[in-house]
Amino acid sequence: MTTPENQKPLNNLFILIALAVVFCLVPLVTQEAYFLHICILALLFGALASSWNLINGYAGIFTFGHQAFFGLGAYGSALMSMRLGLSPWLTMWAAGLMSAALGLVISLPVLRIRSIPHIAIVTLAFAEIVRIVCSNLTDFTRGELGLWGIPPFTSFLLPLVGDVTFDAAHKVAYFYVVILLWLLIVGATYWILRSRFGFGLRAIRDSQIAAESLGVHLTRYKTLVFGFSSFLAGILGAFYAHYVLILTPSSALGIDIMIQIVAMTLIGGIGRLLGPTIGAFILTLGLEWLRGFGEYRMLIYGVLLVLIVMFLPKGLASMRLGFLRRQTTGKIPT
Amino acid sequence: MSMISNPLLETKNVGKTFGGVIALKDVSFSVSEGEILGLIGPNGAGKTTLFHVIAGKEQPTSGTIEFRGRGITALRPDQRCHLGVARTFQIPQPFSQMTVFENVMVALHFGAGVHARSLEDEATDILSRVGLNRWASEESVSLPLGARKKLELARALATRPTLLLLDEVMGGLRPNEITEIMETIRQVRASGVTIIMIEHVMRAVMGLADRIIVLHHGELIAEGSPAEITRNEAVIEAYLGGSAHVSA
Amino acid sequence: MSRLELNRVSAFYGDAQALFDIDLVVEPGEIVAIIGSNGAGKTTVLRTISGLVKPREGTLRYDGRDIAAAQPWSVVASGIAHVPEGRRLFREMSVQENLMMGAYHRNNAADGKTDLERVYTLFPRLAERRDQLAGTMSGGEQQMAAIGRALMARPRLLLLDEPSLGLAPKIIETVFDTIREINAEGVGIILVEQSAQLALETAGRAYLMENGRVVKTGSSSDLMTDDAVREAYLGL
Amino acid sequence: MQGLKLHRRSALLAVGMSSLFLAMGPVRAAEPLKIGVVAPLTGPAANSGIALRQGMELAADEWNAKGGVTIDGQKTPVTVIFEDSQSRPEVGVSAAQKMINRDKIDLLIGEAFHSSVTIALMELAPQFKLPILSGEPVSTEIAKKIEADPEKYKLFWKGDFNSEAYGEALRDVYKSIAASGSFKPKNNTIAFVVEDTDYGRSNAEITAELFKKEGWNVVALETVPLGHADFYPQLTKMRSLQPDVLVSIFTSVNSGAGLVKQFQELGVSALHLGVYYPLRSEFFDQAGQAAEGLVWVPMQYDVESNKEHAAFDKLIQQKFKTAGSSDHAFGHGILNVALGAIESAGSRDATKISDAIGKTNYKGVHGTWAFDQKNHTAKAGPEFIPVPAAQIQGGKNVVIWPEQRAAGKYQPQPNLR
Amino acid sequence: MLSMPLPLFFEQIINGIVLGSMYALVASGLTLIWGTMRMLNFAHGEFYMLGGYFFFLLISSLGFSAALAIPIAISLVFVVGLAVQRIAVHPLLGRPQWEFSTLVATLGVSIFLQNAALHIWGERFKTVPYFINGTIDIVGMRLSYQRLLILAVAVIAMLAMWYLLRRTRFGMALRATAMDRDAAMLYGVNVYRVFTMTFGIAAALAGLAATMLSSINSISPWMGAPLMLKGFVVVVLGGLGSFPGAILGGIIIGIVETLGVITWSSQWREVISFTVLILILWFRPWGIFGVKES
Repeated sequence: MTTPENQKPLNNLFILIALAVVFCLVPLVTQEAYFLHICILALLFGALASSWNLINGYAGIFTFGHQAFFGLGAYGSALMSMRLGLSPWLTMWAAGLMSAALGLVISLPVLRIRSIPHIAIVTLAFAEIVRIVCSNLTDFTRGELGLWGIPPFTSFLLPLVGDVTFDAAHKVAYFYVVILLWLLIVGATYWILRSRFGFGLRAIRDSQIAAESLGVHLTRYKTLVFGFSSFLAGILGAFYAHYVLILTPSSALGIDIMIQIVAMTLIGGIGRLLGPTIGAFILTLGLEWLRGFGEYRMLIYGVLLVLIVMFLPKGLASMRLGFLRRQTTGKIPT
Repeated sequence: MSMISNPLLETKNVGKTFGGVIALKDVSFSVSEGEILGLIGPNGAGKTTLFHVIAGKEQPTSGTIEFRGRGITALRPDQRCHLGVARTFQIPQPFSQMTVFENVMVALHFGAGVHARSLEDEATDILSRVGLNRWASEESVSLPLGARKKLELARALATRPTLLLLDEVMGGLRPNEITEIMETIRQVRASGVTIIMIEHVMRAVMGLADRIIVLHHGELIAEGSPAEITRNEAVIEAYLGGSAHVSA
Repeated sequence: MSRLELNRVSAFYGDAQALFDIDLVVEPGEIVAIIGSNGAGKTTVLRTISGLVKPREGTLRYDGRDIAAAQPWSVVASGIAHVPEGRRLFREMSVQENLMMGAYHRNNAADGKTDLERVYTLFPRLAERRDQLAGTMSGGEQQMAAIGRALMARPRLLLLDEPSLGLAPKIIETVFDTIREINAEGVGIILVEQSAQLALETAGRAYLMENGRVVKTGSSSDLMTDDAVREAYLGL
Repeated sequence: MQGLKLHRRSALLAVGMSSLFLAMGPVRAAEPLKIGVVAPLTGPAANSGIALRQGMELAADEWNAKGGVTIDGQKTPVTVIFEDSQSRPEVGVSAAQKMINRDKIDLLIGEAFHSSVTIALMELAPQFKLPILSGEPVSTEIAKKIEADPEKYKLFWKGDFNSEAYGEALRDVYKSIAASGSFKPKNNTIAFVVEDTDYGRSNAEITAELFKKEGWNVVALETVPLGHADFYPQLTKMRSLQPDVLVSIFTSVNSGAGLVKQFQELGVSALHLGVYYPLRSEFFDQAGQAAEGLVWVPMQYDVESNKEHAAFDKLIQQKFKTAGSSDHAFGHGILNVALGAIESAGSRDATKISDAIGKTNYKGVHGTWAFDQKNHTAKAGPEFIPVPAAQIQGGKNVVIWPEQRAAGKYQPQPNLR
Repeated sequence: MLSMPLPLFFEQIINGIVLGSMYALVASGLTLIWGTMRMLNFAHGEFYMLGGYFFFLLISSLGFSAALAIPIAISLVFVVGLAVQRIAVHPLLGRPQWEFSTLVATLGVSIFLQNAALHIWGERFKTVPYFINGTIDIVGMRLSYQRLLILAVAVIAMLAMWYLLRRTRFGMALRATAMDRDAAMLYGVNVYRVFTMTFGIAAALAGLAATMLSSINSISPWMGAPLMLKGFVVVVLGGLGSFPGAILGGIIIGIVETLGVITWSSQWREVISFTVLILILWFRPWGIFGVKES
């Protein structure tokens, strides 16, 4: 059996800080843009998968439309900074709030449904609606032509360090920002898990009727986690917009983002603090590494997904324990 | 009817049907503060349904429920919990991916209680009261049945209830464990908690309850002290003999 | 050779042990009762025999053959039919389809037709309702259909889990009369019952279970007067 | 004890992570001339991406057969590295950066197909002082971006013309048909059925604007997802709206073939102008008889009457066992533009290469590449990259516009009443 | 919409029904798999894709007639379905997080098959000729024979499925497994075999849809995904696990989409059908024919 989350708070916190420190040291070792870029993507999608893990792994609600909040944050922040001339540092949070509001709206029909596939398909349909609307409102978003001209983050002067510049040439600054965002999201998850809120969420995941009978207001907690998780996804979307500097509905709101999140979370370990991050690194670095296999890259990727599900059912985050776990006798799924 | 001085909970003509099947029919009873009320009846008599209705998991088809003189029929389960109604589940519903300790923490966080001490201390305390401390750091999915039942009790206690609904907490326990739990329940009552218990372990009900009500086919068929109930013909027939007729 | 022999059988649900060292024997043609309070492990014994739960330890022999590792569908083919707790009819199938499912493993339409007539003779009520969806019938009718479905499997050993559950006393009487009739035709029966008296009246021998263990065994008449049974049930 | 074990585990994790970093550390450059290509090699756009790749591979082979490119007076063999963008901008950037940082490429062709990925890749030119040449993207947005900051994008060149070229060609071919007197519009109404990609959308908008300027009304703009092929609902709607001209724009051949067949089945009475999809030879296999009469642009690959194209097609068939297409021709041409520029620069220096690209005058199978200095965009037109219109007559493509290249005259489409 | 002549309006409805009948074929496979195994099969689109390629190869490379190629192609896809279940799904039985892990496993299979097809058959679109050419005009409506044939085949396939499920021994076993897996096992149903066969049948239905549609939609490695997504929407709308639900859901979505095209514009087509889905689920969270969870 895996060690439950609260059993090793120090351990988790230690890993979290150790990882953050290791990340922060990376630019001292190499500033190679390629390497920083894929690390930025890994951390970005690791953080995004972590924000989804809050809903799926901790509250037990399997949504399949997280890309809607990511994309809305991306478009929201990009448009606000372009049209209103506001600093991305500001619009990023405003976009997060927009995503949160949308999250609250979509939580309403989802709250009425309990079965996994229904929630998955409803949220997916919703995300597709958002994508198509975004694609059709060409006057506003330029649709599939792509929204470009998005300002990068505003540069500033940091005492002791000097100028912190954000443009395509300066990935180091982006790298530190994404580390901060990642730390914010995983740290918030860590904190939530130990707080009353987290107890409520995990209780809902494990048994809704018991949670309810012990005083957990189901609707309030589900709505809250939806809103919060969407908020985080929105902020990350905003980062994506001000980093990649070009948005199209299919790249920022497409279903492949969701598939990526699911794969990362499952490979790293659902409902585990660092699972999504580990999964994101494995997949992002792994897919880059597979470039060496040329045209067989995606073939191998598909096989790997199946193998990981089969032999590491609890994800890589539990690898050491997973191998020792004895097989249970039951063979029939329930 | 005996000594209903200050009813804590009162059900009035409660009925419940599931798609045409009658689960409860005109059930009226009340519990006084500080009492232990036993609720017995053969399998399928509607005991658990009655608990669902009291705790808010199911809405009654007819009738009302009053708690401390206030109608609670329209409240959600969590609201009833905050008022002080706690329950256990016949089939334990542990938060399976959480430890035993965390399970209790959920109840402490969300229950009715006002806490003077740290929640952790209180959780430790409750776990030792029900004899679960050695399991505290186990993930609850790996608990044996007995420990799961105790966990149900521990969680319910952690919400600081005024009224505790115990649904077969002794089922599946060993005799010495039953004795332990009986002692715990006595202590709980001594601390001022009113208890309604569904129980098949008769030794426990007879030993603990001040008063017993008997449900059969969704109807209340008898009420009285344990001694009266064991002598009641209708009850014995309902219980021991399958072929006996029930007096209406 | 005994029809069924369980030797020191232990079983688990996940990591939780449900049965501890169960020894149980059924001779051809006899009715054996398993009694005990809720959660004592009675149902798990039946599920282990029919292959739904695989024993982790111990042996399970049927007519001398080891069936501990057998899958449920081959267990029923060897002659053990299980009427599970709560009937578990196929709710959206008609009564007749449910009965035919009982004969599924034999895959012989002609035999099926003969057996169907037999079941309808035994339960005339089912003949009237043959086209009704099983899920829409009353509890008693469902119980009859469940037993009828098991009979369609032509069992030599019938496992009955709480046949009286939720039934009105009149119906219970009918059901138990039928059980005796079936037994009279030479079918061995394991009867799991909450209602001790009913079980002991019907069975020749009985096992009393508590907490996943067999705590007492003997002839029904002995157990009827045994204090352990009264204690287990009434706590007296 | 337990604490210690867990800490060891975290330490292991940390060590593992750092060794992963080291394993991916920088790699030294090798000698041959390296060209990196970012293209969609998986997913639906791979349909074009792979053909572009094959064209480029053929070109590289031809150069290497001659000993390679002359740099600093020395023959240098060429290596072309292809990486998949999965049609996503950030993955395209990963792919490009891998080649820039690891493979130390001297020039990047990217993206070969998608405008959106190209817009992301453009940023790499000033950052890494690397000459970048985009492939087939026609989106005018790219040119606008260059014009907005020419200094920044001085190393970036857009390898294909702007979308306006299609719109203008459509308008002009329509005018020539109308002028010939063989077609008369009733209400001056035009309708569009296009795929929902940057390509479909931008071309439809530009064409619509041009026709509006001529006093026309746009009665419908129907967009369908990439690869969609059931047009009965749209065409039934067209039967009711009765537009004079119907323009269809797809990069996905199956969409075009489906539309053409169903257009014929439902008997919609409109002058049908197609964009892009008939370029691919599969189109004729798929549309068959239904393609008869279709007027389309750009007729850039004509195996039947253009000897040069026929010869090229043979090469492709020999090497890849597949029929050639204009994607093959374009891929072949764009790599020649790149390698030709490096050869004439005679150097790996980015600025020199970029200047040489600007001076390109390369006549390839696909057309003649020359760049507009103002927006670094390949020029369109009969003497540059042509946008000729053809009509399918008797199962063959006959160029009907512009007049200097025309091999035949417009014949009334069979469905017109 | 109202400005449209009435025959054209009905023509549009028929377009919707033809479209919907194909959605129904794909969706009914998904619903069968959900019904018996309680899992979403994300590789379903690839069954459809393989059906298209097998059909194409049989017709073009081996020169088979359509009448012969259709059953062979379907059988081949059936075998692929069996293999996918055995290799990628069966080992996961009894695992925790069953829904989730099967979803990712079938997703892996989907990525694998898509790219395998790209390697084997290349990136070029393939197509097969219509079975029958020509159209017929009835009271102002113009209908194509090919489409009428598609509709007829879909109806026959659905009737055949109905017969299989209701009148055959295997159908009984399948339905029994879907209703109560334990009880089915107790009465001699080898549920593992039922699971495998269900996958095969679902794949065959997708394969049939592919043979019908490949003359219209063309064949490519990527043809499966959009149809699969639509299939999921259809089954959730109709009620997961319900066979009539898949048919009705398919036709509803088909008609809503075609009417959406004439009312507004194609670009809002999916928005309309997805909104219909969300609205219907708001009032009936278990779908039109679905069974309310207890």
